[in-house]
Amino acid sequence: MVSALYILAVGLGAAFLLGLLRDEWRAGAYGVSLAALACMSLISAGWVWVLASGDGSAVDITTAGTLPPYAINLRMGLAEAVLTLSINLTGLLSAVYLRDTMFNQGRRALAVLLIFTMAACGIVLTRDLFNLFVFFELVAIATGGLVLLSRDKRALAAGFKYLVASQVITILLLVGIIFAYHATGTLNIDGMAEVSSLVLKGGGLAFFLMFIAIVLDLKPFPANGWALDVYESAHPAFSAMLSAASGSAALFAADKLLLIGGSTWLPLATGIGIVGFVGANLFALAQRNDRRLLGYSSVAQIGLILAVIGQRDLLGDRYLFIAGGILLAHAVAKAGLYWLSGLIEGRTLTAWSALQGHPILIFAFASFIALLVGLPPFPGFYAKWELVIALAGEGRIALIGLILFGALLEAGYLFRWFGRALKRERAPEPVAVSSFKRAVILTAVAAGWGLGLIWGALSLNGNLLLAVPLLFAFGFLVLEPLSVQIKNSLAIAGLVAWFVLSLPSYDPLQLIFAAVMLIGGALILLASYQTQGRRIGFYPSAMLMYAGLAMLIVAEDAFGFFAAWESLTIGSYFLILRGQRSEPHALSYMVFSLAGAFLILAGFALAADGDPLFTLAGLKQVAAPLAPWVFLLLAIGFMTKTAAVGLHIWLPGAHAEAETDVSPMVSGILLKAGLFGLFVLFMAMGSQQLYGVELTHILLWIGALSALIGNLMAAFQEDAKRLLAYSSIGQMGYALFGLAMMNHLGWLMALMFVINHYIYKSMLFLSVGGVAKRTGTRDMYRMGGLITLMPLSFIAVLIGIIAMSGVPPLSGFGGRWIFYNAILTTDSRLPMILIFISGPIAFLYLFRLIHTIFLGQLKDEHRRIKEAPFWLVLPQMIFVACLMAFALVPGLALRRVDAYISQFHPEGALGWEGLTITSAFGYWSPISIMIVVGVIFASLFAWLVFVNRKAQKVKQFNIVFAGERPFRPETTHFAWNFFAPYRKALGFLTEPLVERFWAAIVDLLHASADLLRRLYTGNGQTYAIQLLAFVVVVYLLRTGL
Amino acid sequence: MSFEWIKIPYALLTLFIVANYGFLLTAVMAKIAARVGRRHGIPVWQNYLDLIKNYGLRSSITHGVMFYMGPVFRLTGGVGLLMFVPTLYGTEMFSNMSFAGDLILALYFVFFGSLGMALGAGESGHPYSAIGVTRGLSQVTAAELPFALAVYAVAVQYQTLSVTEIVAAQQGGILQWTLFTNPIAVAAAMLSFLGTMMRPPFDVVLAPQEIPIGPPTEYHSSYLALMQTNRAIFPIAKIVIYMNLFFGGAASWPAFFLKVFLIYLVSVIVGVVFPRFRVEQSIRWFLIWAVPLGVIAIMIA
Amino acid sequence: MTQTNEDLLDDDLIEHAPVKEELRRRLVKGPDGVEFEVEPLRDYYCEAPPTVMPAAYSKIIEGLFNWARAESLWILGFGTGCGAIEMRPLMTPRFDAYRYGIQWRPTPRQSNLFVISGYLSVKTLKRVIRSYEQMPNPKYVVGLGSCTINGGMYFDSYNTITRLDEYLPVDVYITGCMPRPEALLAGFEELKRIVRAGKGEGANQYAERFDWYKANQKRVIHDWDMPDYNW
Amino acid sequence: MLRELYEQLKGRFPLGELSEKRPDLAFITLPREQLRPVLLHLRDQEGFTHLVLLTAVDWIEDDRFQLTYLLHDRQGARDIGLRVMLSRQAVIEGAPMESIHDLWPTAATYQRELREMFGIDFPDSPGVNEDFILEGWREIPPYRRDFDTLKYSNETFAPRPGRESQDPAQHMKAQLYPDGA
Repeated sequence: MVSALYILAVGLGAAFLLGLLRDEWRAGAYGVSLAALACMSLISAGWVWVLASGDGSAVDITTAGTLPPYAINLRMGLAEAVLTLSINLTGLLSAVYLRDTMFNQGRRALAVLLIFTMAACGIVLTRDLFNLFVFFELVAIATGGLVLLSRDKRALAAGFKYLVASQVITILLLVGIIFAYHATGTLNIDGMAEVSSLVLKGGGLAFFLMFIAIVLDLKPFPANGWALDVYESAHPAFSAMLSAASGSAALFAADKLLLIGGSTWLPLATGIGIVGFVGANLFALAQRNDRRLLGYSSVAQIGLILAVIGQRDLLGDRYLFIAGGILLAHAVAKAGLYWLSGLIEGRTLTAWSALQGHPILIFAFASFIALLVGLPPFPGFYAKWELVIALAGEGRIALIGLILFGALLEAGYLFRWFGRALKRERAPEPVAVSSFKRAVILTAVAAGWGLGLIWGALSLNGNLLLAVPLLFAFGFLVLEPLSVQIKNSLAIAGLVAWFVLSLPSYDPLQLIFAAVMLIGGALILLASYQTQGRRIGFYPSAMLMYAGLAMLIVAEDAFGFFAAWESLTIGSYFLILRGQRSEPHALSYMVFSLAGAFLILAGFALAADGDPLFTLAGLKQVAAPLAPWVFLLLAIGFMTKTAAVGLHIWLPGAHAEAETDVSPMVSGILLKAGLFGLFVLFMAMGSQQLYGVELTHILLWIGALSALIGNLMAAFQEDAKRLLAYSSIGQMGYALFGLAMMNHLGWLMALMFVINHYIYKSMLFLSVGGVAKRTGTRDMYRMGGLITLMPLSFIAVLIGIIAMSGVPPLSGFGGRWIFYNAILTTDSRLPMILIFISGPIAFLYLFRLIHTIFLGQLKDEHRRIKEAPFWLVLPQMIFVACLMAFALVPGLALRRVDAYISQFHPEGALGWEGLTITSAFGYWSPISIMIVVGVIFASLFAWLVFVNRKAQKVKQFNIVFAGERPFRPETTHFAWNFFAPYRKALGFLTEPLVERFWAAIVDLLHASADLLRRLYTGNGQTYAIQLLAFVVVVYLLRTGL
Repeated sequence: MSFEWIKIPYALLTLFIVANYGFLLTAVMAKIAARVGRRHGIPVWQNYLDLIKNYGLRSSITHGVMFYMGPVFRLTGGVGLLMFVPTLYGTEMFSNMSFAGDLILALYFVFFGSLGMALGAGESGHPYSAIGVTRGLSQVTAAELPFALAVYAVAVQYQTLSVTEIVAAQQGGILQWTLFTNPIAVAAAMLSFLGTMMRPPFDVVLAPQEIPIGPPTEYHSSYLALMQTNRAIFPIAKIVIYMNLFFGGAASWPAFFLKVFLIYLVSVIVGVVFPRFRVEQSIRWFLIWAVPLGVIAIMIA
Repeated sequence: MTQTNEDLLDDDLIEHAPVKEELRRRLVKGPDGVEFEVEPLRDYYCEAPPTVMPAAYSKIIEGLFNWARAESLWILGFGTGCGAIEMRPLMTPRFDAYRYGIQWRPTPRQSNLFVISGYLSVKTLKRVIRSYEQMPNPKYVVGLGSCTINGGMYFDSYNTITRLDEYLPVDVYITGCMPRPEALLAGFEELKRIVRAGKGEGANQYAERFDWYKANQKRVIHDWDMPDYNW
Repeated sequence: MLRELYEQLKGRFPLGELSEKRPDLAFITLPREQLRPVLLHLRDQEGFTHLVLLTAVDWIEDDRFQLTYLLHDRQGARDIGLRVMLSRQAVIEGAPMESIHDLWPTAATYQRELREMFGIDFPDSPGVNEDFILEGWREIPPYRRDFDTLKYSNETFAPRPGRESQDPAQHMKAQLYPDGA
């Protein structure tokens, strides 16, 4: 194996060689530099290969032929190898990326770049303190030089400020090293670690100075204004190096240094790190400049890793896995994003909308953001899982809270940025065309996914990228060039096949959910045949969601469950974002969902007690003081998905603005994931008490309130899809209520709602979507009288609303019947009243839906409208058939589940004898009802048609109008503000209190970020003072502790 | 309980008796209301005349398929409701199709007719129809609530949802009636009853002065005849539920006629004394006066 | 019988009453961007002419129907002139018309009796005709007061018709200015006799002589802005 | 009382004669160009806040249309009418009259009526050209005295033969005292 020393030697040598070359010989100089960087990368790669495959072990390289402490020694272990590889690759790729700039600047700039890379590797490799100092100096000087490469005029000032700051840092470091050397007589890190008590003597001022110097080099929040200016103004390729390479190197230095400090200094590292993580993320919320935002994000990420380093003692042998996962994800993503920003002309966040129409770059953007946020299947996800579990195992709850809060903030601004880039009006400046730069970016993407694969393999929990459903979903990324028809067929086939394959392993409950989610999903996908072209981005997102759902149902351990949960969240986010005006709604969906997911993570972590392989069955064993909290966290997490009242504000917009065939997916199917979660939770943990309050009782109230508010809000909507969306909140409220009753029939009712809501809501969303497609509006008052033009859509809506209203003989009645029987055995009667109130309110919005769209007056411009496209109507008709079938023989679906639920609630099972279903209280015979009603209806209808056979068919204005005639259809169609008297009576209940609450929180965060970031004045002297103040404050805190 | 073919003629017989009783009863009620105003009022056979007249009209128009369906839904709602509840207690002959479902079925089937009617009225395209429907639906959300609560209270009281069993539990003397065993629930239910009978003060849905008679504005001739028939049957079917739940049911036709008459009379008496509420007023009225009664009823049940 | 020339009538219309803005043909653009023409009179109104509706096939049934029709007179609640004030007492205890099977309906669809209560201005006539046409066959018209018979005190008005039966088939006239409620009741009793005898065929008469009636109507109503028959 | 007002007004505006009908009702004739200032003054200074009516009289013999603006003072419980004379010939030829709908919005309705019934045009008045009472009227405005309503009625409305018109006083005398006492 080539000695690691050659990494430094090659870099240094090439830099010297460059000095010998002639100025004009630019290609040559560039070639030499690239070769050198490639050579350095190859050496690192070789070491990674050797060390990772287990063929070799960490090697110490002694210079000057003597052992330390008499000479400087370098070490090449796995961590060093990986880090140097990452640094060298960043250097190499940046050099490729910088090709044009380098050609202009010539060999000197190249030399500085080489020195920078070499020095960063040196920081990683060296085990000698003074040597470390030297490499730091080199990095600082090289940085100062490289900053000047930018065309930005502010770069000069930024470079100067940087030099001022780094001088302060190096002085601190040097003084610290001198003190330490004085105390221990050695400069070797390992040597010093052995005698660490000597360094730490007397308040450990020596160590403090060294440590704080390294920490300052990490650009800790809030003493980092100088660094942010550099990030903002430097050339993006260099910012990439600064963030990825020098950040990684300095972190490793901090890690090494903490060997000396020992465990007493770890909390300080954690403290500084976590403050940086949360603070920088908070500040980033208010940023409008993309590079500065990335700078804040870098600071935050490095802070997080520093915090992880501070937790090194409890992470044990998973330390490298966790810290490395976060670090590498950060490095790749940040470098990639900086490179990407180089392609974009404008510096605002919305300027990234130039990416529209470049699906590959958007994919890169999405991948980087997912890498940063730590979503599956990227390394950060695995790392975060194990980190949080480990922290919870030690009871470090506050730290978990801060980490998750910071991560949520980070996800918030990153996804806001992504949403803007995708949905705002496309920026006029085109994306720079440079195949070099694109190749570099794609390399980073590949590296990110590669890391995902590797971390999956290293993970204790199994590799997500090898899970068949996810693989299938990601496979669609490759299939993107194909036409919609082919991809759609493949997707449907995939869903059905997976269902059939997994069929034997499902228990009845899983079967119901699987049927709704997979077969139901395939059914809805039929509607997607009506789209033309390639529909880029739809299938990977949709299939990612379905993959998540498929994995969720069968998940047995908490990790699998959580990974599936996050997958379906991401997939559905991308799906929702596809809608025309869905940007803010997709964002709020994402933020709520991630917050929910983090609560779930925290809940699992609490329950797992440090075991990353925790199974769902293990929830049963969680003991008393912890159990209610676990229950609470998980329940709230799941309720973000079912959009229980209070957590519902994302739903109406997200569902309404989504595309025609996406709305049924996210409404009919996605909401059920939350219900499934609650089912799993309740089955495992039963009912829990917190401070003497029965938690399921609170859920009862929440369910009932959701039912009431959802229905009430639905009645006042003018937008048809919003109406349906609010109705979903109500329906999920019913289901939640049923579940929280914690009795046999309550659960059965919840399941009934799962099936029913899927069928009728999907059907209604499709028909309303078809109508909206044809009429070009979703405002119901603009429609009217479409019954003769769109009869099939009308039938679907008619059947749908009869079913949803719960009026016999259709299937909605079954739900109500079970509900009544269920509440007869419960003691919680007050919330039940709310459910009673919300029942008839459903009639309000249902009638409004069908009346204002299909009945009433047809408008001028709609006179030539055609029926919705075949592929939209087909699934609707299938749904109609399903609904009728389910109405007639609910037993087909429910009987086995009924028996299954008996495991948990033996009391109260239904009797399924013959045609009649019996409970302890009453009975119900769906077929008889259908026949009786059908016979009466048919005979009366026949009679009426017979006596009225000669009726004159008249047109829409042939109505009695008090002797007048209607003026225009618009003024004759009664539709706007349909329930005005009702609003007068009960409108006060629809005040958007919840929305105001969340808006106030968001405003508060933004306002504080906006206020505090004035700290960064842009003045170099202020920055230097802040730096010193930071040192003093940390010192005081440290000694005070 | 199961189906036998003989039930069909029995059911038709019930229907025949109830329809005729309904025609006469509504006329008698109109007469009573007229007598309060010192008028003679309509002849008791007037409903038959009107019905025949409406069938006898020669021309009619149609606004479309749903326009046909509306009255059919309406009458199906009335007839179905009658069929799903046993009319007389203790007779196989007049237990109708109650094998198909219990009290909950009846409770929800009440809405079948009005919703279908609303659809038919909607297709006529008349704005007043839609306005009437919005008023009706708005009012129903508050008016049905006390009844639902009372039903729950009664079901808990008797631990069953089967109408027959509830009636059976009330046998053995007038003091066994729910009216006396659970007076608060009955009070709540009776207030709700006022709200659903389309009589003053809760008849703004039809509001002849403001919007010509609301949903049925466009209906005429045989459509109207069907709705008139329902107007005779439906209140009785609804009263049968009240009678069975709260007033001990009826074991014979004379008892049935008497009890139905008296219960019906309650809404008429109230109706002739009070003027009309606006929709939001009646919603508030129900929420303030009737719902709390219902809440008390279920809390002590 | 009908002297009016159809063509001439149309010319009159075009010359003197420009079609109202909302009834003019208009180009609209559908949501799919395709423009097309909307012809309100054709697209929004049924243009079918009224037809003569035969009596029931069987004489006994028609007899039953006529009896029911006579005993169930539903008056359209449309007071055209000052005579409407004389209708109100009929609802009061003193006269109580309900006991004769008479009641008021707010919609023409459900009424079969139109009481033209007093003078009828041209403007009201237009509304009266529309409402009359919307009532189902068979339907009856009672002219109330002298004004409907020969114009009464408005015989020389520029704006009040002098003779109702020029425009609508009238079954019964009740004289007086104003006739008292008792006279009205007597008139209704007379109408009942006519209906019971099967002679209340005003609607069919209207359909038969539709052109004549329409020509008369249009002679005084210059801006008839509907299809000829208002279903 | 109103005479005082008249004298007072006369000091400010050139007015025509005053005609007192009752202590609390009087009419002032005034030139057309004084109408608006006087109305404004009466409305804002004298408390005549209510426009009772605006009507016209056709003095065909004098070839004049008389416009009467009747104002009411609620506090003082008094009415005052302003008369403006227009040249009939000029009006028929289309001479416009100033609208006062900006002083009293209700005036627009009166002006619409006058436009329809007399043919007096108020071009600024909102909706003045829309049909008010007559629909599709083709003749000269019916309230003009040169319009013969009987003739029009006989030609248009198919009078029923056999109708007799009598002078009510003579008729009732003959009815009540058939012997001519």
